[in-house]
Amino acid sequence: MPFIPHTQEDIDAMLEVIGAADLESLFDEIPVGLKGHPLSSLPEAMSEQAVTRLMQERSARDVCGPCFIGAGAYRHHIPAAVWELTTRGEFYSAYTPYQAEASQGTLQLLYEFQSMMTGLTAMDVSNASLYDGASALAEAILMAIRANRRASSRRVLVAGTLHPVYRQVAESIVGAQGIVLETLEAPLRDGALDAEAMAALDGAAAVVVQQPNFYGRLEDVDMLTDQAHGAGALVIAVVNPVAMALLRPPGNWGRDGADIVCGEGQPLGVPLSSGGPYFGFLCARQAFVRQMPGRIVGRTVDLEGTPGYTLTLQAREQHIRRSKATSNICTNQGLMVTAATIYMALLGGEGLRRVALACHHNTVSLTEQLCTLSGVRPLHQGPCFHERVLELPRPASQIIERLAAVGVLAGYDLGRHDPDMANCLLVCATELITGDDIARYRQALEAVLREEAA
Amino acid sequence: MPFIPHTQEDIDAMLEVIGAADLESLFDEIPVGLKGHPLSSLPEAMSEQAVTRLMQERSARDVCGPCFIGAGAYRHHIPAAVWELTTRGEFYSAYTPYQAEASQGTLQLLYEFQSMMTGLTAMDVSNASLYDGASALAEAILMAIRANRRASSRRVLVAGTLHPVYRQVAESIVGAQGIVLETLEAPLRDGALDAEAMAALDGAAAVVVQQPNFYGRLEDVDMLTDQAHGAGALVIAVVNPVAMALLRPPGNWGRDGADIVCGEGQPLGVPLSSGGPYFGFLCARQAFVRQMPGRIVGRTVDLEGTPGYTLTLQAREQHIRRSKATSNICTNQGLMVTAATIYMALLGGEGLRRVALACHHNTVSLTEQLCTLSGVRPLHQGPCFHERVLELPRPASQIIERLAAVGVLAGYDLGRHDPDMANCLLVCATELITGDDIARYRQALEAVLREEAA
Amino acid sequence: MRNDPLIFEQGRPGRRAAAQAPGDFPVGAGIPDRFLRAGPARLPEVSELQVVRHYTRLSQKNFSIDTQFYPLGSCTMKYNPRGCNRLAMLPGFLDRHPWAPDSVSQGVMSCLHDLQEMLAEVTGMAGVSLTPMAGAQGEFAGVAMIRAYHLARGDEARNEILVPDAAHGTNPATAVMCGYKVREIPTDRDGDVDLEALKQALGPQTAGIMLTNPSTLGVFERRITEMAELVHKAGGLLYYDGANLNAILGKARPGDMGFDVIHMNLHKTFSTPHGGGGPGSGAIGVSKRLLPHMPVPVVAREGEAYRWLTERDLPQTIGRLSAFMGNTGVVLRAYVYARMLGREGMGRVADFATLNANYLMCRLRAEGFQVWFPQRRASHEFIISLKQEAKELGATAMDFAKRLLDYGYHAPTAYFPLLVPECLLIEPTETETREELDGFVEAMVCIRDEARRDPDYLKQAPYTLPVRRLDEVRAAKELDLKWLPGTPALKEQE
Amino acid sequence: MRNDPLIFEQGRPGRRAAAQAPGDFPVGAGIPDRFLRAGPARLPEVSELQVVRHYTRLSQKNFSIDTQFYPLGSCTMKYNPRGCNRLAMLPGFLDRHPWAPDSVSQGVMSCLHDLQEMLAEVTGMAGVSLTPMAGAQGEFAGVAMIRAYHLARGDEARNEILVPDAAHGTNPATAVMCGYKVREIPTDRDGDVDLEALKQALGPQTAGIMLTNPSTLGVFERRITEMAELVHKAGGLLYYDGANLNAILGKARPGDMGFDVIHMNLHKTFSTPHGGGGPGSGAIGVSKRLLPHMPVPVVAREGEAYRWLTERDLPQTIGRLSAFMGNTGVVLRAYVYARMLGREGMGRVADFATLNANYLMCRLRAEGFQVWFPQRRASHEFIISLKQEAKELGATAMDFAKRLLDYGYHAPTAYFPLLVPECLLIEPTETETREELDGFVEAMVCIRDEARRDPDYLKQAPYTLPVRRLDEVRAAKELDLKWLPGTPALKEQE
Ligand SMILES: Cc1ncc(COP(=O)(O)O)c(C=O)c1O
Ligand SMILES: Cc1ncc(COP(=O)(O)O)c(C=O)c1O
Repeated sequence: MPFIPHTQEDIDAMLEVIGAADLESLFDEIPVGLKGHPLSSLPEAMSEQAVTRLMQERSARDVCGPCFIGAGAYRHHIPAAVWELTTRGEFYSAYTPYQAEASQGTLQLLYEFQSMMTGLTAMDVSNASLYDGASALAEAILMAIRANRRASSRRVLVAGTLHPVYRQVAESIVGAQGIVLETLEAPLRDGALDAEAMAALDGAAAVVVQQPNFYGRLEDVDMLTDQAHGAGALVIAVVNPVAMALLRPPGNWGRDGADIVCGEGQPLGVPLSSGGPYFGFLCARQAFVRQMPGRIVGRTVDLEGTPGYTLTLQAREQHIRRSKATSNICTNQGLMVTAATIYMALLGGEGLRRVALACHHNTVSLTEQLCTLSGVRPLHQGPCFHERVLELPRPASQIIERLAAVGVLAGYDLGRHDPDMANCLLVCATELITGDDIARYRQALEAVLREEAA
Repeated sequence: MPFIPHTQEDIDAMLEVIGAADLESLFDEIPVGLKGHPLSSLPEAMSEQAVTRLMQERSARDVCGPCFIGAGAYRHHIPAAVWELTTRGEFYSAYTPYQAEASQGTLQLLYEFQSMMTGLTAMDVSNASLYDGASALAEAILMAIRANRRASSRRVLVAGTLHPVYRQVAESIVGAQGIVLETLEAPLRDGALDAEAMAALDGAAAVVVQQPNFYGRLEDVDMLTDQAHGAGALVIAVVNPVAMALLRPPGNWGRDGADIVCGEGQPLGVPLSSGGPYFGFLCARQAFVRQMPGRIVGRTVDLEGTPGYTLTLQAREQHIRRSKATSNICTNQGLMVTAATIYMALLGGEGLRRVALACHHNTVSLTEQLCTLSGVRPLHQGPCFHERVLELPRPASQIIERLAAVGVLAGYDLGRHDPDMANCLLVCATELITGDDIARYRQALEAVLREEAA
Repeated sequence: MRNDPLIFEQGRPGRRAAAQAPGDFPVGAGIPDRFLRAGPARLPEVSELQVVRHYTRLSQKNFSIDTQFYPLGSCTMKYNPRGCNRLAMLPGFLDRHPWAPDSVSQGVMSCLHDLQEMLAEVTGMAGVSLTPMAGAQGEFAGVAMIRAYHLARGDEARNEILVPDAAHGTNPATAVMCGYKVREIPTDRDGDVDLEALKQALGPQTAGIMLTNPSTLGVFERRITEMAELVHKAGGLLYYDGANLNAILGKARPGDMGFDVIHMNLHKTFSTPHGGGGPGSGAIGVSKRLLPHMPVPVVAREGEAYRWLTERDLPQTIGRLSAFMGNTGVVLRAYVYARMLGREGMGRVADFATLNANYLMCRLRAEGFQVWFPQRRASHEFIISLKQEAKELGATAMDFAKRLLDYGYHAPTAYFPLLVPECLLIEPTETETREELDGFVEAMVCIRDEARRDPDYLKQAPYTLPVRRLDEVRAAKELDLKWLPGTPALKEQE
Repeated sequence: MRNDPLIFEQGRPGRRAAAQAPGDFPVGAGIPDRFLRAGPARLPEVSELQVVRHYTRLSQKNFSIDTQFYPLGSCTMKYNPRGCNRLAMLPGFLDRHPWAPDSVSQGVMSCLHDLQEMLAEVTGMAGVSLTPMAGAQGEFAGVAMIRAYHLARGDEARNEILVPDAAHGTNPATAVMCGYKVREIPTDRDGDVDLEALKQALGPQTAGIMLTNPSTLGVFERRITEMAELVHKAGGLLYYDGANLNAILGKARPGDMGFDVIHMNLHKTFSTPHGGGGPGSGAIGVSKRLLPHMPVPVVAREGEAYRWLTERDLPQTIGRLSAFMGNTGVVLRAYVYARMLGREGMGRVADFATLNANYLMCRLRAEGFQVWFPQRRASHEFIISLKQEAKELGATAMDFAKRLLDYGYHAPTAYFPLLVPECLLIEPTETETREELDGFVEAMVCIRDEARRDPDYLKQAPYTLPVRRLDEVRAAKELDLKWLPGTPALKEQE
């Protein structure tokens, strides 16, 4: 009986204390008709040894070699210390730190995390995580609607250069509450928003801007922020946290800074792992702290005056406020935050800046190299961070399959979202990509293009 | 500066406290001529990221697929919990528990280990590890010489069925002290010693017997033990600890049991890892405890009467007794013992018995399957544990190479030690080997034999 | 207990864990100055050893399953097998990019597909989607599907979700996020939903009801079939909050009870770790009629190959709830666990979770504690009320909870469900030994004795933890939510 | 502090961690009854959760580098990079059988070969063998080679090894294991070997001398070149005990000083973990004349391929010291570490180990502690003597050591080297911050103040650890070396 410590003697003695004849009689309040389905399609139990073999075989089937895909998830170097510490039982198998005195480890760590995230984004306050970047955007939108008392509308303008899946997720989540997302479209010049795009602002409660944007391009965030504020809209910034070590942080955008900042925390020490678990982060101005969703840790003192940490402002949360809570979130992504906190502590501001620069540098090399092939050219010219759109002579989807077959993960097919972009490939090179990797990519791509041309 | 926390400010301030002008002047007592070799052949520093890539590439080169090699090291299932716990910083990065009060974790664990090893071997006392099985045998021989006050000779008889490398190691280590190892040779019937072999016993201080022996065969340990004792020799048993969960333990051999027991602890939760780190274990009769080499943990009380654990009988050791110590050993294989203790706790007596039985069962299947191939037959007929010698129609060394090329690690070439056995292959199947693995081996062997026949 | 200064306070300008960062590249012409940040981000400046030491030490300040008995009702704090962790972290799984083509992702997809099938079977549902990232998001998905179902049928008047008063806070919060009004249904004396009240609440405005069974009161809703009929007759659907699935796993199936949709907390029933707050996975299962509305993506098997179903395949989907496909790494842990349990093991979970709960309940009752529903069988959890102790000794549930920490036991869930005064909701789980349960009873008895001797003593508990009882009021009033350079260092402790 | 019963005491007959064992096969005809054991082996009978919880809790009772400053002289307790651990445990390395053919083992062999070369360069030796499994086995290999060298030359009269009185205990113990007599050489007032005494001791019976430089007194042997000449002239060889290599890594090379053979403690200088007692690796380096005698196996490079050199290639080898090729996993960790340091990093180790030691020495001296060789530069470690404190306050080195534990510092090495009364040998290593050193000084000062106020207080230290001071005399007198069924359980503690 895996994981069950009971001996027959235990069972007998315990049933006697209970006064029950057998285990089955413990379920005597369940109507007979509801019990006893045979579960015949379930497989037999496996020992750890057997399941280890199974999982090793399955995991070995999946190709992970040089990865030039980004589009919301990024393969970075993760220092060994990060997960050796994160998987320590005391972090790994603890519950939410509701009993503060028995959870000072996690709580202090979360307080440090909040301090790091506000440092990185130049914002006043941070929560202790949401599910992921996309759902964090949905929460940010709901929060903006609550927070912007000046605006009466439930209209939110979303940059057309936002990750399209983020847009979809936000719609799935905020749609039921009558919130309308509209696209900041207008002249999409060179893959980034311009001033004309902002004409549609009037009466919007908030504007969502991504930096760097879905195409890897840097947006003119100062202009966008000031225009949005001028029109009475709050600015929700969706940012890549690694980029923030290099780029101007949202708290410093324009005259007054962004109002709410959210994004995907995965690049901060969290493995790709097929898309999750990652974590969403959310920062805001101090004034909005009571509108924030998710847990927040505060520093306080114990009855001897010793400093300690505890969850605070819990009156925002579902377990206290129930139907009036700022969100229904309960379980969040705590362990990922543990990893991210350790990651940021190891990298520091300077280390993270170097990571960001190395990514940028490698992406420039990559695009330069690939664009020496005939028919391959960058779609946009303006500044990028660590992603760029390449136009190919064939559908990106085909190229991706062909390269995957030789072990190169070529990029993200923009045709998924826009048939006009079927030949467009979004590529990314993080600090892990070497010159050899780029050469291998170029060679494989060249072979595929030549073959197809023939 | 990897791993160096000093900032320039720190350096300046510290040099000032010291009253030194610069770092270099801290080495002013070293004669100038001895300093400043350029180390020009050393490579440049690598970041953890870069060295990760290097090591991943190198480790990926080595074939580890189905492994039928034993001969002293065995691939077993290691529960995930074993190393997730063993690599916890508090075990991993602690020193030898000389400061007992600050080392109760390691010390209690070692006391538990000693309790487990004595349970497994049915002996009175155990130490807390030696380097590996082979060097443990050398220490056991030295110990027997010290312990056997009745015998005046420095002659030790060693079974011809002992692992030949153990014999070599023992010779390297005990040779300088004038101890002579002689072989218990005589009628080596069916791969195991018989009574006639024991004729040479006279005047020997000790006899070394391995169970199961090098060829996987079970020795008639009762007879051997009684005969040795009859001749005034001590019995040193070299045993496989997993086999001990199934086989009669040395403490119960013959009328009085073996006197000293040693062996390789690797099968108890320690990965193959190219041969080390493993650990040697050593158990003995209570009467010989003061002759034991290596650390021993005892239970005692603190000044409030609370039980606690500490290293004890340290007067046997080099740091106290110096040139009169029982051994020069200092650093041992503590972390491996940590793993083994957790492994044994997880398996228990019954679990370990099942592991032993599964190994035996799989080895029987393996030899049956392979012996359906023409020209392949078992060399011995008597009872085996989880290894057996197969006779092949060609040199084993060739077959091993050919099978390795297709990813099957076929076994151990007995021609290494005995040219007469060039066609003999020692095979092993642990509980990890599946029916598919055996079929794959058989198929690959069949193909090689057919090809060579053609 | 030692004080651990914040990691920021351990830094010095210019200190770095130099093995961890790449070389320094110039910014180059690619990024004009105006896009760059003026100074470095305010992050700690520490060495690698300082980081390792700091977080190792911090971790030791936590209670956890791996170190303590954790009888936290509604949370199913059972053993998280280490094998699940290791296998979910195999390199092939860990390094796979979520957008890697299906053709090179069949390994992980086969695991997800297998688990979908296993969960459908064990809950009695027609289909499963693994994407919701926690229970609450599973609830969101479930209620959103209920909404999508009604709307797809043109049934637009249904604007109310019923929720028993004992329900977990996420239930009403979720209903509101899905645009519904919440109506509470009271509990009757025996701990069942008040059926009369339910009947009165049902109507054409009823979109559905959210239940957990056994309920958060620790008892099985005996008239569930009748309730299901009533709700269905009124045109509503039934939502099963699977947080308590551990109680009936392998014994009874929500699908057979008449539920239309269920979320499972894989981080409870399927033993993935809580990680100090998350991540979890709130996989959902649906009956046939909700199949078209499942959140995407879902893995489908076609012949020997697996492929992702998306909006294209499920045009009526409620959509996506995460950028990728949810918490795959958590799901993989649950998959390994499910395979280790196998067919037989599922029912054993419920058997022994229930045995432990009933044993502990009976032992506490025998020691004179007030079991809240003494006439009922406990499910996998049960409630005791310390009303009496609070009144007579001034020792509240909170005081017992805090003092238990000193005895080396994590406190049970306190003051939930809200309708039981001074309650402790106790869930021992199936992986604890009888000796551990006996130790807990002994601690409860000792604490009551302490309260009898000196009621004030408990008020100040805990005594042996890294901090004494914390001032939560001050935390909320004088908000201190982040470290700032120049903030006075923590008071020195010895 | 909580008491943790022995794992045996937590068992119940028949309890098992059932996920971990294979199915039950019959014994079958293969093994006759008389070979089988009568009953099951006496091992714990516990659940998987019990094991995880027990050993997690036990681990928390240890001091370690990952949790505390550990200034243990002669032991080089520096940060053990986690990257080294992870990379040495990559599956390809972990699962490789030691007898796997060279043709499929080139990955690991290339690492070993690289490290052999790097170590030879950094020590100035002609060849390196990685097989010795700890420092003491490296010493054995070294002295055995010295012996083999003399014997190979027919020089059979040399039966004595010289060892300074400050030497580590393994030195004389090793010499004896190699069949030598040991002659001690005294230390002069300044901490150097007494050169006159050395001259007198040298003769045709001298096989060699075992030295460490800097010595275990924490000072550099300044006349090393002269000593080497003297020994060589007498026909002896020089052995370098590399336990202190951290002090000169990348700054000076034993080979250049005239040493013929050296062992390195990779678990010190190359930062592999001590693991609560081991494993280590005592790789040896040799000058040209000892090359033929190196212990086997050794990796050789031939063209692009690596192969093992064995007795066949080195017929004059001293032989094998382990069944396979030593502690490969430890060696791999050292290799990763060496690659991360690189050329520049080697010297930095010595620079900062020396800076920290001298800083700490100067600060303690300024606080009034007696530095034993005040006129000398500290190497990577130094000695203070608490003679004065012992005499005046009754507070011994042992008392200071035990009380330091309460302050969260591991005690320095106490009462070694034997020739300094009431000594503490302090080695801070290069990976500790200045703040940590300052904290240590502060603790020493506080403890001395405590001793002044109440000398008895220290005698009872430690106060805050899992146990108070242990009765070591009783441990040795009333031997209790294993648990037996029926032994009374440990006294209950709260
Ligand atoms: C009864 C009940 N429902 C729902 C939830 C919400 O699940 P999650 O925390 O995974 O969002 C919980 C979790 O605490 C619960 O106990
Ligand atoms: C000076 C000195 N020499 C030799 C040794 C022995 O090394 P090991 O413990 O690795 O056998 C030590 C270790 O403590 C030492 O400090």
